[in-house]
Amino acid sequence: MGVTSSLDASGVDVGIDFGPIRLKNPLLTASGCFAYGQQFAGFMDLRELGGLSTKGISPAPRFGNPLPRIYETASGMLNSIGLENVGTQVFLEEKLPFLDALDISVWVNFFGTDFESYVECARTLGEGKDRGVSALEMNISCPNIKKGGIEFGTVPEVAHRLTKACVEATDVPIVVKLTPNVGDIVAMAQAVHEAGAAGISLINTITGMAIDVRKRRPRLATTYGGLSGPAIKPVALRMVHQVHAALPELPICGMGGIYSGEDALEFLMAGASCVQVGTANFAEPPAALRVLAELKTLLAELGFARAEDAVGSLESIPAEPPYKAEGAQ
Amino acid sequence: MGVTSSLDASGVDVGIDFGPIRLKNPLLTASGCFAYGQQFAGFMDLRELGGLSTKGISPAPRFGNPLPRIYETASGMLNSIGLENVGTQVFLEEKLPFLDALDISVWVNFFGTDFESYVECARTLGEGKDRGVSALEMNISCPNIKKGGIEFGTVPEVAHRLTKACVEATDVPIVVKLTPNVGDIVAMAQAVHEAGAAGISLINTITGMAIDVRKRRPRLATTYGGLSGPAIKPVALRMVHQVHAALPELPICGMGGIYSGEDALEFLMAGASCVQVGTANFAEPPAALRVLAELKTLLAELGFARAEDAVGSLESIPAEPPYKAEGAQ
Amino acid sequence: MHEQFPVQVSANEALTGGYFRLTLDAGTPVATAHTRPGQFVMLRGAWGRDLLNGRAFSVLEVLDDRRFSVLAKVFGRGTGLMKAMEPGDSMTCLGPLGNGFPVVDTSVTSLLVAGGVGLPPLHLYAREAAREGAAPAVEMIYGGRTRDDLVLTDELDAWQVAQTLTTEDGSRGVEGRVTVPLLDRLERASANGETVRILSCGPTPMLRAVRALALDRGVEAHLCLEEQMACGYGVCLGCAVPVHGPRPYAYCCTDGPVFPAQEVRWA
Amino acid sequence: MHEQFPVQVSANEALTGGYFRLTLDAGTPVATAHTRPGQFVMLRGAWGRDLLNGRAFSVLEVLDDRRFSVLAKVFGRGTGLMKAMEPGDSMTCLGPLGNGFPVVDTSVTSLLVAGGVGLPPLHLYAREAAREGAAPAVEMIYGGRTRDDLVLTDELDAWQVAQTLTTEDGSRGVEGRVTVPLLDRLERASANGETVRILSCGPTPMLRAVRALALDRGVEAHLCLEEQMACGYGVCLGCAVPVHGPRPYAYCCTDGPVFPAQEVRWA
Ligand SMILES: Cc1cc2nc3c(=O)[nH]c(=O)nc-3n(C[C@H](O)[C@H](O)[C@H](O)COP(=O)(O)OP(=O)(O)OC[C@H]3O[C@@H](n4cnc5c(N)ncnc54)[C@H](O)[C@@H]3O)c2cc1C
Ligand SMILES: Cc1cc2nc3c(=O)[nH]c(=O)nc-3n(C[C@H](O)[C@H](O)[C@H](O)COP(=O)(O)OP(=O)(O)OC[C@H]3O[C@@H](n4cnc5c(N)ncnc54)[C@H](O)[C@@H]3O)c2cc1C
Ligand SMILES: Cc1cc2nc3c(=O)[nH]c(=O)nc-3n(C[C@H](O)[C@H](O)[C@H](O)COP(=O)(O)O)c2cc1C
Ligand SMILES: Cc1cc2nc3c(=O)[nH]c(=O)nc-3n(C[C@H](O)[C@H](O)[C@H](O)COP(=O)(O)O)c2cc1C
Ligand code: FES
Ligand code: FES
Repeated sequence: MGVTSSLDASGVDVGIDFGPIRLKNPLLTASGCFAYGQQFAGFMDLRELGGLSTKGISPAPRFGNPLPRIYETASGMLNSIGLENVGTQVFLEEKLPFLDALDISVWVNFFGTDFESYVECARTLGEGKDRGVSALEMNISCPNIKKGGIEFGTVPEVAHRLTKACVEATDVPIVVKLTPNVGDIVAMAQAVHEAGAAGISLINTITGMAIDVRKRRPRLATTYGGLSGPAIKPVALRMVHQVHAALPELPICGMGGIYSGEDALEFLMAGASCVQVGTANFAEPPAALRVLAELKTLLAELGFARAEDAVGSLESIPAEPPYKAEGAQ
Repeated sequence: MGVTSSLDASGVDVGIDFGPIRLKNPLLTASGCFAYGQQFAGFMDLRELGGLSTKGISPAPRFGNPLPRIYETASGMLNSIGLENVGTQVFLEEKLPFLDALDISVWVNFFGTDFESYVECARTLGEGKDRGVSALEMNISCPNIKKGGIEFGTVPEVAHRLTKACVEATDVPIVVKLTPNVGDIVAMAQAVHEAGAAGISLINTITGMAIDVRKRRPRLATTYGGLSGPAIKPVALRMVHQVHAALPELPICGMGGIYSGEDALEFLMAGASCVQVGTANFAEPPAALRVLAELKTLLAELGFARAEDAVGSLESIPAEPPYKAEGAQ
Repeated sequence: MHEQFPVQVSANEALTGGYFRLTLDAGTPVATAHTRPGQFVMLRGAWGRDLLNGRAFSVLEVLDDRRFSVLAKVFGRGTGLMKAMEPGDSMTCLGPLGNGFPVVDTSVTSLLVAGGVGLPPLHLYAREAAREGAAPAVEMIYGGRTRDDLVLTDELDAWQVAQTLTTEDGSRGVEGRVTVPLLDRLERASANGETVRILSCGPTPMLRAVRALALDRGVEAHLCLEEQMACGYGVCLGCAVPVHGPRPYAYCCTDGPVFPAQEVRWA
Repeated sequence: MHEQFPVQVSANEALTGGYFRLTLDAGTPVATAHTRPGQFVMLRGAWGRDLLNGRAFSVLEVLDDRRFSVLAKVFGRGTGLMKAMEPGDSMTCLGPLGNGFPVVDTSVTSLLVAGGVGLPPLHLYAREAAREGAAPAVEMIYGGRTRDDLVLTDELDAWQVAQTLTTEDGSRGVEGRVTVPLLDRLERASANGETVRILSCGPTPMLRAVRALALDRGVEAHLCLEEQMACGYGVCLGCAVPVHGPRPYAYCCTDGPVFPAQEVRWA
């Protein structure tokens, strides 16, 4: 079951079952924040990760958006990379073998430009099943592509139909990555759950904007971009908690501003079975392994024998003693 | 037209017409972050403000939520105060006279617990018209009250109906304050616009959550709370820009994380006619006046003769020279 | 007119147990000169926007009309940054805020019950009593986990204020918590027919225990509470304290931070 | 194996014009020892989470196998915090990253055209040339708005590297921008049949002008570009540079920051 045992010095069993997917620990790296993994091999032992999610793959290769593409905001950053990627073919041939050799859970993040290309993409990538692909993470929330897109991630019925078609197109479990740019995240989660998703990833970036007042121009060439980092953590946690409360049997991979083991544990307690580290990788390439080490220490300190025990372990605040308005006017 | 002229040393004319409401400058303070104003009299000359929005008023007085009610997050804070307020009666009798005497634009923020009480509240507060009330800011986005509420702020048809009824109940202009916790902010803006709103306030807080992992408990007694502060600024700006692009004739009062004149100018350029300063007041009671001074300096520096000229003045980033894939494979 | 004014760190003295005393200088006469024991200030450094709001600190010493000090311990990032501050570093200060303890009253014996970072209001109280020649009317009961947690005890000796120290590990003073000598003292008072009152500040579990004791025995007690505060001056309504009375909540910053024990609505 | 390693500030020297030179010490041999001129490091202090990512700085000097320096000017909050750093303060460093300028070549004359914070790569280049005894093969053309914007010029004199200075206000050297002497120099070279190439780093408007000149005259030119960077090592894809060629964008951090002028897709 992998190079690193899920039981280690901390004494905490960090192995996790994410629906049908076995993870040796709950720490993954997030799509678009880890490329295809190779760049990180120089910084860390990738085999210690629970898994990783690749840059989003589409059927054909895509070039990215005009620049500027990124901008830092208070405790966050905006990006509008444009889902640049090598396409399914090059991915399977040139990128997957490296990932396969790592013996960790490889989630291939993917998207299409329309209904058919989503399904085609799922089918093609599903062929990687025996070559190391353990899940397909379907990104139905593409703030940065123009065509189609928006309805897939915001209208429950559309998301249901798309998910169902992709689930039927492949044997590999489909994890649907939802956008937070909706009014009712539970409705979205329920729709894809009922369509056969093995789990969901929550959250993608929140659409945002910044302006350079001196140039009277947006900071990003595409005007809007996706906000990530610590700034969005409270929103991400809330959505994970909402979905877990409504659909306790649906596995959730939580993310959004995770920079420490304590952040990760907040997500587990809210109901996530595993987490992804995204933006944190930029400033600190081996951030995910530091987060994992901190998480283990913290679980041990708090008396959790298994990481699984922490999942959804949140209790509510005890009620105050009743108020009697004796002297009330 | 007020104690302070809209033209001052900076040479910039900062007077603004917000629909039917004349403001001597675009700086207001935000609801729930300025109480009923009195506390600030000791810190600043309130008459220099463009206006203020009161703590949200309901027909009957309300007590707040159990504690803890607030928690600081990265560049933001969560609150779950519970819309505690003195009620319309006490407000009109005890709080309004102080505000009336200031001769600034007083926006009375209000809400109801159901359809009828919204309308009743609008009617009662509208009686303050000759006693200093220049607008009613209708909060249809109450993350912290349990009953009803949610649909008013998230379903365009419901918001339309509610707005229309309140507009008809009073002569005072109604400014509708929208929640960002929706998928399509433009649809919400359009609904209230068509129902006769004089303008909209954007944005209220984003629903969020934080967890104390050592206690295994939420940081707020109500589990969820509203996220405010610099963390949400990119989201607020994006929504202001979206609405202004779609409905250029609808006046927008922008807010969310404004801490400096530069922040305020970003909102104006995105399409807001005026702005509110909320969370910034807590750390620095006269924050709004500092922001105003900075805004004036910046407008002068950038060559704006009138604040109005800055509204919606954003240009887009020039296109890159075309790419020719000469050597492309 | 309230004031928010800039201050400069004029000294930052490390004490035992991780405590530090930060002396701040406004450079010009400021309102802190008239701080009542229990009143607090909201302090903030030039920290960027990830630490949004000020942090509340009880005033420890009023040194003159422009200087005062606070006593703190590292709790999170704000206090961490404060511990690292050096003379000349600047902060902004809002205060003094809130209401202090009842004034010194020589007709009763005031038992000052302090724990941890709850020392400052009672230390200031003891100093005030000593200055007014009322040292005999106050007695300090001050507890910590271990001897290192007890700081600035020499000063009370110098003012001839009686003090009973407690440590949980018995490394200094009475072994146990402050409630041990407090209970003794209340029994002695009741045996003697002596009127005592309790003024207390410290960690919430300690205040709960003190309150229970006081309510049990019908002894007047005033508790200085800590609640999460965003503003410190009555506008955010974040610092609610559950109380009995006409309204279910009072506000720590404006109604308190000192509350009569029987008003507090705790289990 | 890339490295991210802790460094300590060993000196922070204020220069004229608001520039400062920050010397960093890793305490142990690190990869920066082998920095090529034009390569950069990502630096970050213990800044909390409102400044999320590292900031890119070209290496100015490689002092030994564990120490190097950067030259900077206050631009926003990150550089503001750096300016205030004191010896002993710690940062983390990732690097050296990217590709440097082409190696020193004595068969051509390399015109080093620098402006503002674009000095470091060319300063390092000149030093390298001098060390290799190739000082005559490089000539610096270095411009600023006013005389205070020209820093570290003595060092080039010491290495006997020819330098032409320009200021927009004429307060030092030639009045005007770097393109004035550059144009002269290119005409002279063309008249002499001399082979020259341009290596340039500085503000984007300057690089655009230099590129236009070079393309116009068919002179080989290499530009060291600045783009917004989140990671510096090829994973965020934020630092796109529009280029001609098989792909519309190259990446400043991994494909650059030095690019042949004709590849850059600028108007
Ligand atoms: C009236 C009053 C007087 C106080 N006097 C002192 C004193 O003299 N010495 C001292 O060391 N501490 C005192 N405190 C507690 C002190 O305010 C907190 O330790 C401090 O705010 C923690 O900030 P931080 O950034 O280090 O922690 P963080 O955990 O990073 O703070 C996060 C947030 O929680 C708030 N917070 C955290 N703990 C508390 C707490 N116990 N009370 C109120 N807010 C909290 C902070 O203000 C901030 O908004 C007092 C608090 C109050 C309300
Ligand atoms: C390869 C390279 C080498 C550089 N070398 C130097 C150098 O030697 N000396 C020097 O003073 N500066 C150099 N810069 C520019 C330096 O990185 C920016 O000035 C710095 O990032 C500004 O940070 P700040 O926090 O002060 O500004 P802020 O405006 O607060 O930064 C906000 C965000 O914008 C980014 N940013 C802002 N301006 C730039 C810019 N011009 N280029 C890239 N990112 C930017 C920051 O990294 C940050 O993400 C270099 C940039 C690059 C890409
Ligand atoms: C630069 C960048 C690129 C991203 N690209 C993708 C992507 O291709 N597909 C995807 O599903 N999510 C993408 N994301 C979203 C992240 O995977 C993650 O959901 C989000 O950033 C929140 O997590 P964080 O705050 O830890 O970064 C990207 C995020 C960033 C910052
Ligand atoms: C403590 C607190 C209380 C608030 N109470 C109200 C309220 O009563 N009514 C309302 O419409 N908005 C309320 N708001 C929202 C603010 O008015 C504002 O929309 C929001 O905080 C975003 O602006 P900011 O980031 O500048 O604070 C409250 C915000 C805070 C932080
Ligand atoms: S701290 Fe804001 S009301 Fe008390
Ligand atoms: S800075 Fe991240 S890819 Fe270049």
